[in-house]
Amino acid sequence: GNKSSKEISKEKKQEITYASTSDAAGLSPIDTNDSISSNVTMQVYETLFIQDPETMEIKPLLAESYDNPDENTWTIKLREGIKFHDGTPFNAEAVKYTFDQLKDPDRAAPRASLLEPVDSIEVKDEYIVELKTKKPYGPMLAALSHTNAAIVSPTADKEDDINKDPVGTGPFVFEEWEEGDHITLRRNEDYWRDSADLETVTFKIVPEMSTAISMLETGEVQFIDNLPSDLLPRIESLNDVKVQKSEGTRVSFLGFNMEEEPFTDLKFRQAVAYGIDQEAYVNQLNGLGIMNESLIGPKVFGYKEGAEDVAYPFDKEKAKQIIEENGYKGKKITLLAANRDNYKKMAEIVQSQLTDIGLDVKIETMEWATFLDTARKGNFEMTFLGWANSTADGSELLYPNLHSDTIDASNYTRYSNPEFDKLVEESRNNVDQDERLEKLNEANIMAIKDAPWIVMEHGTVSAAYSKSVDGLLISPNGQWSLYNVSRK
Amino acid sequence: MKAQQPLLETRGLKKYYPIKGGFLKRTKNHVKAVQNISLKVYKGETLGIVGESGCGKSTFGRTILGLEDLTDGSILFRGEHIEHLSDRKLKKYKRDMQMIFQNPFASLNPRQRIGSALDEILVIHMKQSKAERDQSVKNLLLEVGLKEEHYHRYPHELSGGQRQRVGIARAIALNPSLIVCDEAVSALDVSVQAQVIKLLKELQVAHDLTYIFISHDLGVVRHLCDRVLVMYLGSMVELGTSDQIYNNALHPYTGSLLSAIPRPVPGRKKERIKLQGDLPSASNYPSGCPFHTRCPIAQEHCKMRVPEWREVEPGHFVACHEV
Amino acid sequence: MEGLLQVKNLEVQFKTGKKRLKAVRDISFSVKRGETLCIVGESGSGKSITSLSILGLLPTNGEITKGSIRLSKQELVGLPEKEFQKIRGNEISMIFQEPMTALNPTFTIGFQLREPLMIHRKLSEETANKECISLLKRVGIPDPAKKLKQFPHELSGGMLQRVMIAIALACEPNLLLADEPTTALDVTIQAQILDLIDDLKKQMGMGVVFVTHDMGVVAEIADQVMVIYAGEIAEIGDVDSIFNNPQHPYTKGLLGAVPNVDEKEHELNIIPGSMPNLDDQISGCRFHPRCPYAMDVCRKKSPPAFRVSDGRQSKCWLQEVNVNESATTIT
Amino acid sequence: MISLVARRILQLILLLLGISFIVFMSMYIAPGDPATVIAGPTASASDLEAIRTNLGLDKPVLEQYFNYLGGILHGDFGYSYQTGQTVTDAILTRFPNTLKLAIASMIVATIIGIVAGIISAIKQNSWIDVTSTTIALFGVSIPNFWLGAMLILIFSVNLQWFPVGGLNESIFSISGIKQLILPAITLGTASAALIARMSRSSMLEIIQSDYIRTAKAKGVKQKSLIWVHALRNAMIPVITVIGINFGSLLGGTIITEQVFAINGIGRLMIDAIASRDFPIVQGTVLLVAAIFVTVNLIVDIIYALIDPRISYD
Amino acid sequence: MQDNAALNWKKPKAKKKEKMLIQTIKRLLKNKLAVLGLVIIVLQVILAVFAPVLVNYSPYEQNLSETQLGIGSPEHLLGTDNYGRDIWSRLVYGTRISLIVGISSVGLGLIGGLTLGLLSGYYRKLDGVIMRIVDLLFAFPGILLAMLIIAILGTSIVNVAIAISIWSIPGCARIVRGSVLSIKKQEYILAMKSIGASNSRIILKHILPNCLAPIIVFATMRMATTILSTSALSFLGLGAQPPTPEWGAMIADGQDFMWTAPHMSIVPGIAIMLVVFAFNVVGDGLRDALDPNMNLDV
Ligand SMILES: Nc1ncnc2c1ncn2[C@@H]1O[C@H](COP(=O)(O)OP(=O)(O)OP(=O)(O)O)[C@@H](O)[C@H]1O
Ligand SMILES: Nc1ncnc2c1ncn2[C@@H]1O[C@H](COP(=O)(O)OP(=O)(O)OP(=O)(O)O)[C@@H](O)[C@H]1O
Ligand SMILES: [Mg+2]
Ligand SMILES: [Mg+2]
Repeated sequence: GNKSSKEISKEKKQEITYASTSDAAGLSPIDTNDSISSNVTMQVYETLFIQDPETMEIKPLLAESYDNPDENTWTIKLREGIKFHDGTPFNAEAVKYTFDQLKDPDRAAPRASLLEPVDSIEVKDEYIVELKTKKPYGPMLAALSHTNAAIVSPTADKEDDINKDPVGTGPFVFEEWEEGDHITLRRNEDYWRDSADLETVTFKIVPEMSTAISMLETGEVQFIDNLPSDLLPRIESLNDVKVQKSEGTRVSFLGFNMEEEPFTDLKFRQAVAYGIDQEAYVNQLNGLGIMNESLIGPKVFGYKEGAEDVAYPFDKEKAKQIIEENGYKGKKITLLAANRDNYKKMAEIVQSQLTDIGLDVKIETMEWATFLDTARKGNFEMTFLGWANSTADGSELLYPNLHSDTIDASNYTRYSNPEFDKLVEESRNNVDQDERLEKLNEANIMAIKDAPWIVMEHGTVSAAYSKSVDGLLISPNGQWSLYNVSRK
Repeated sequence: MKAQQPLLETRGLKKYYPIKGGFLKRTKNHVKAVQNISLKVYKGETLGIVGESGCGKSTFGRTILGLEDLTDGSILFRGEHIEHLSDRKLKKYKRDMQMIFQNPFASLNPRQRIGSALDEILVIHMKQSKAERDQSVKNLLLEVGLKEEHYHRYPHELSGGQRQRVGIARAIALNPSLIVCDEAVSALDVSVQAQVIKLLKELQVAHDLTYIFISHDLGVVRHLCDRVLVMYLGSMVELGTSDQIYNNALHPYTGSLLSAIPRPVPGRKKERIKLQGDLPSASNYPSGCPFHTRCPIAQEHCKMRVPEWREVEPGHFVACHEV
Repeated sequence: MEGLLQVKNLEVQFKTGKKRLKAVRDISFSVKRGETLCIVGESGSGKSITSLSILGLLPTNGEITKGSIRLSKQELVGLPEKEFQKIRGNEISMIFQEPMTALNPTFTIGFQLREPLMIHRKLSEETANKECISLLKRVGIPDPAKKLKQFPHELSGGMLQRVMIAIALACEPNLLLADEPTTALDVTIQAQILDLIDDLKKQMGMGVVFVTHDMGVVAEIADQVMVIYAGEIAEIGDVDSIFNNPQHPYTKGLLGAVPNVDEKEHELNIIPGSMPNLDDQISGCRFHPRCPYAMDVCRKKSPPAFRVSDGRQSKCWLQEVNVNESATTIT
Repeated sequence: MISLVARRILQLILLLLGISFIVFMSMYIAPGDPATVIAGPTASASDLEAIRTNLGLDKPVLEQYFNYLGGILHGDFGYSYQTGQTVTDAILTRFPNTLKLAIASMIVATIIGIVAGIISAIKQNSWIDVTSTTIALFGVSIPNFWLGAMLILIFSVNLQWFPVGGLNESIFSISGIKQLILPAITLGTASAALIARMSRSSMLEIIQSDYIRTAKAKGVKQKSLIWVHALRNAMIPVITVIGINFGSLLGGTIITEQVFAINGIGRLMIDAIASRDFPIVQGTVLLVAAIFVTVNLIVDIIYALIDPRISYD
Repeated sequence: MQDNAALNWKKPKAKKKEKMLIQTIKRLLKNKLAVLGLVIIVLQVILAVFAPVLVNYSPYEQNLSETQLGIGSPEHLLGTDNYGRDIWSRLVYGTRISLIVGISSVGLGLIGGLTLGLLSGYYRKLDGVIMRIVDLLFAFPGILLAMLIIAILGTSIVNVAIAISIWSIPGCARIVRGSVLSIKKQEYILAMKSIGASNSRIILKHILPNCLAPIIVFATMRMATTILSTSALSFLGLGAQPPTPEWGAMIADGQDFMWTAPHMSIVPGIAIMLVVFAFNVVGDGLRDALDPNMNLDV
């Protein structure tokens, strides 16, 4: 319904400035992996499929339809008559080129894992492409709707650096990038759907959130997201600013090093789980976090209501009792926390709560790069981690974080449970979404009981924007498209 | 007196200061602060050194005490070469040669009490107990005419004369045989100066001291010194007993110096021998006789040849072509 | 000869901490045109403070607490700063002791010499420059045009002192104050400077107040001599009688302490002890602790200034004994 | 003077060599791995390996270092690990902003500092002196982010006199100058305080000097006594402080750049350090070091200009 | 007899020395600002020492239902922070750490700076090398240096002090070198050489005490930077680890609440300002009181 809003907003200049806390790493979906970059690439490129921001249902975008002739084959029919910004036609060749690049070890694409199960990509027809997998790959559609699987113009990529000068099929055309300062996009007048309302989009880099808020207040920017909970009261007090919060797919948790004493002992983990009052923590977030002890969150595929009931709810007395009965009283533990996001806050609260149940907990904070290195090597006892699940698929949470294959990589807690592994594999190697849901739920419940993690919160996605901004919708993975946005 | 071995002897002593400059700070030129000084100082005598300011008197004094590395030449103390001794070996001789400085205020550490300043010398050189040292310091203070109460004073709490007495006490603390007095009384006003001169004389007798007395006050030198060396631009110009110098000055420079002294007798204006211009700078050292640029009797050949150091009468030396 | 400077009963005090110290006590003297008054005395006796009070340049903690200073007819004590600025460098000039520190190291000789001309005589920079050249010639500086562009550190001490004199003489002052202008220089240069001041004094008919503690210098240039001791006048009179017939024991001591160049065996006279500090409480005559002739009265009562002869005074009880009835106390 | 410059350039090259080596080694020793940061928490071991090979991080350190030096000889300072931009480009786009900021704040600090210092020296122990000393002391103890945020709150948000952030307009335009004012004050406050204290003590010493007395004796008026005769001498020690401070200002722009959303070297460096973007870190450190040395060279030249006693030949 | 004399000699000395110390103190006490500063420092020390007695709450005790109470709340005089911890308790306990970190790192920096400055000022041969090292330290980014220290020594409050102290070294070294160069030319140094004093004696006993004045000013000004630096380092995880109360960290934590609960950063901010103020005025006073040439008659 963008036509009608265009009429209304005649007098308002159709521009928007978004304050981004840091610069994009690059503007090529193949070569980047961070959310800041994808905020921009989302507007310039398009994926074959897209997740509906409200229902999380996966719908075709550049694809018209798909078909599974067998479990290992995905035949995708593409939309016709679409052109990249540089005039290159969008077709099966472009898709094959993009996916081959994504998988090419020489290119070392950071998100190569998305298509890792894909064995071959074949052009069947000008507008039909066929993907073959070694094993059935359940989250295929989720993967194809991931921003890093967006389709790039092969000519542009071959001739130029699309990381600097992106060329996609999206509603906005890249105009300028002054590194470290801002990125400007312009409306794509030849867009294959109706053109967007916004003529100009600016991503302005404002590293300090409180500065961004001041700028929102003075009108220097119109839109910020990822609101920090501590600053929320200030944002909410501003006139002419709307705040949007909704449940997201991100999960933050306290992870134990499953190879270290005493965390090898389920009793101990249970005691800690009983000892932590997540509610008290979540209450500090001013509504920017949801309390639910299930690993797979409510907005993620694989969650079944009631999964959280098997978790160990806050019960200080029980926790104390277990600690004392098992001789853990006064046990010295170091709690590692990265100096980022809400981890320090979690650490302070958890430290205090665990002290209450008779443990001697010291906090050790670290800067992010050091933290990553340390945590990856397993040099910690317990620590806070988070997982922003951009595909909103449960197996994309459980496999990289808890499957034993990924120990020494993304499985920082080094959880290893063959039964669990099997369930996760079954959920991945299956294209029947209902069966997948069952398997994921089973795995989820198993992990909750086993407690390698204690969930601290499920994130919310949030944004604050000027009241003149209309049609902005943040999807549960925190991403947003400006296609439907207008100023009024 | 002349027959005995000299206490101190310098042979062809030279001290040049490099003038650095240019890229990489290479030495460009030299200030010839001391030029070729050969001199004998005998036990018990007072040798005066006079000359305009900047003529190298202090540099000479500092060099013989080993406070500056010499450029060339040798220094003999009691007949032994000491010019290339290491610091440690020199320490033994340092006890025997001391210095009294011009500025009694600047030569005392403003944050050190008098007592501790004197005590420190004893700590460095004598292996004595604290009590013994205290006794020595007390004796020293009394000897230079100070009182016990001065032990705890800071330099700024003393008068100029008293400060200079401390300087003297420091110099005699180790019972040296040679003391270089570098303008030791120049900063004092007449009444205090007279007191200090008297003290120096008394100490000389009491301790059998030898003085090298550097000054530009010809009156004081006349009063104190047995022999006088006149220097000009780092070179020796004239040397003789003080009677020879004051009554029978041979070198025109000495003459002009003597004529410039204001006499404390009103109405008696002596005709001064006026010198042209200022001292040439030590770095653009004149050729030939260093004095020729200002000499009232200079001849052509003075510009070319360096005058010889001649003994004109017994013990009276001079460097001038025209004598 | 007309009266130029009249100082009467000058008293200067310093504030240090909570105390007030008298540095100059009841000093009176006068200077006529074309006359040189020498102030002699030990270091710290108040010579500089006396001359600085005339110019109104006492250190910030010092103040004139009594007395009057008149230049021609004008009273200088209590003169507003603005008025004083018109007098300084114009009617009264001063030459300071250390030529090396008395000139600003960061400005050219020309700049510093031009200033009084531009301030007081309102000359343009160009005419001032011409004037500067002739001034420098007058004080015997060779190649003056070049010197104007040079900085103080590029000149020798003797040259600088001449520059100082040129600055002081720039506006042809009526009164020249010279505070130990030759102490930092060696004899040959000192002699040149003294001759120079003497010549200029004669040419311009200035009055000169010359501070020094060198008796040789005094003998050479003074018309009048004022001997001060611990802030007080010990003796004042014409130069011949002071040297040939000193009355005050301190003057005698001072003269006796000067080594004689012409006589090797000359016995130095020693004044025992040292000058009192400003805050020492001394009853009677301030010199009595060091005075060989001290009598009972000296310890009890401070002596008044006794007139010895015309323009000649001595502040000593011996005068009463010597000259008894003929002595008149002057206050 | 030319030889001074030549000598300094030689020293600068040696200094830069030393610094580059130390930076290289410290990046190597310090925990954290650029590949992990680039790949993020998700990456598999083989992903990381690929990235490392790609960046040349799999080679021995010394070899990496000498390759780096070899590159520099050809004017190649490497590429950012994060964005692939050349280091030269990355720095050149940001440097003007930092330079603008540092110079503006130095000007603010110098003017305020010197004027305040001199006034309190002239009116020693008066209420002006006490007030300015107290303000100076508080000036050094206010955290930059706090001051910056307060200035934004008062002058941008409430009074709307200045924009909150950014520094992209030309400094020759009014809006460009407006953008510069608040950050310059934020960054300059601490330096202003330091300069004020230095100027005060230096001035106190100078006004007691003999040559000031001489000037007074010439009848020079109070104003020109202070601002002509004394100022130049009093500035000699102050200039050293300004020089050293300018160096640390360049390093200290980080917080100000963050708070005012200025795209400058400080932020570039800190982001690069955080993401272990070694080539950028190297480049920025070398740049700051070079500027530091250059500024000190300029200080020495200014020295010689205001103090004729100093000559460098 | 000699013994006797020595004894007599000693007596007045002991008395006199004591008097000198008292005199220095008296001189200091004459300076009103310095007295104010001393009072502040003494109060801070009292706070640090008697912290447990002076507070009603543990500085670690959270009360998540009473967060961000403002100043003057009945139970919490200076309010509470975002975890409901009593700010007064944290401030008082924080005195310990902040004072120790401040003083010790300024102290360490002085030791380093003095050593380098004295050596380079005194020995001409070392001058070039040391000054280049100093340039290097000046130009080397502090954050990187801190990271190195973490890498080599690990994270602890002691290492914070070390890291911060290194930042003070180059400035201190330059100042010291400058004074040494001028003191070295003084005649009393030559006098010490002429009596055969060793270089180390000259440096330590005669040069060092005479270059303290500018160092005192530098050190007292440096206190502020130092205490504030701890908050910059907490970004690296170097510094007092939460929930340890430490002023710099308290200010940094309060940053996000500047609009909603400004007291969280203002209170520790004022505490730092007071310390800086106190140390500065005492430093100034001390410099004057120690200067034997100042005629501050008592
Ligand atoms: N350390 C030094 N470096 C360079 N030149 C020096 C140094 N010390 C002295 N000179 C120069 O050496 C010459 C002789 O100096 P010296 O101090 O010995 O003279 P002096 O006769 O003692 O003078 P005064 O009577 O003023 O004390 C002077 O030209 C002086 O500038
Ligand atoms: N600013 C001051 N505060 C306190 N006392 C001072 C001050 N200036 C000078 N005095 C004291 O005043 C007295 C007279 O000093 P003045 O400078 O006049 O002595 P002087 O006769 O000129 O000595 P010199 O021959 O050393 O120059 C001295 O005792 C001195 O200590
Ligand atoms: Mg000398
Ligand atoms: Mg004087």
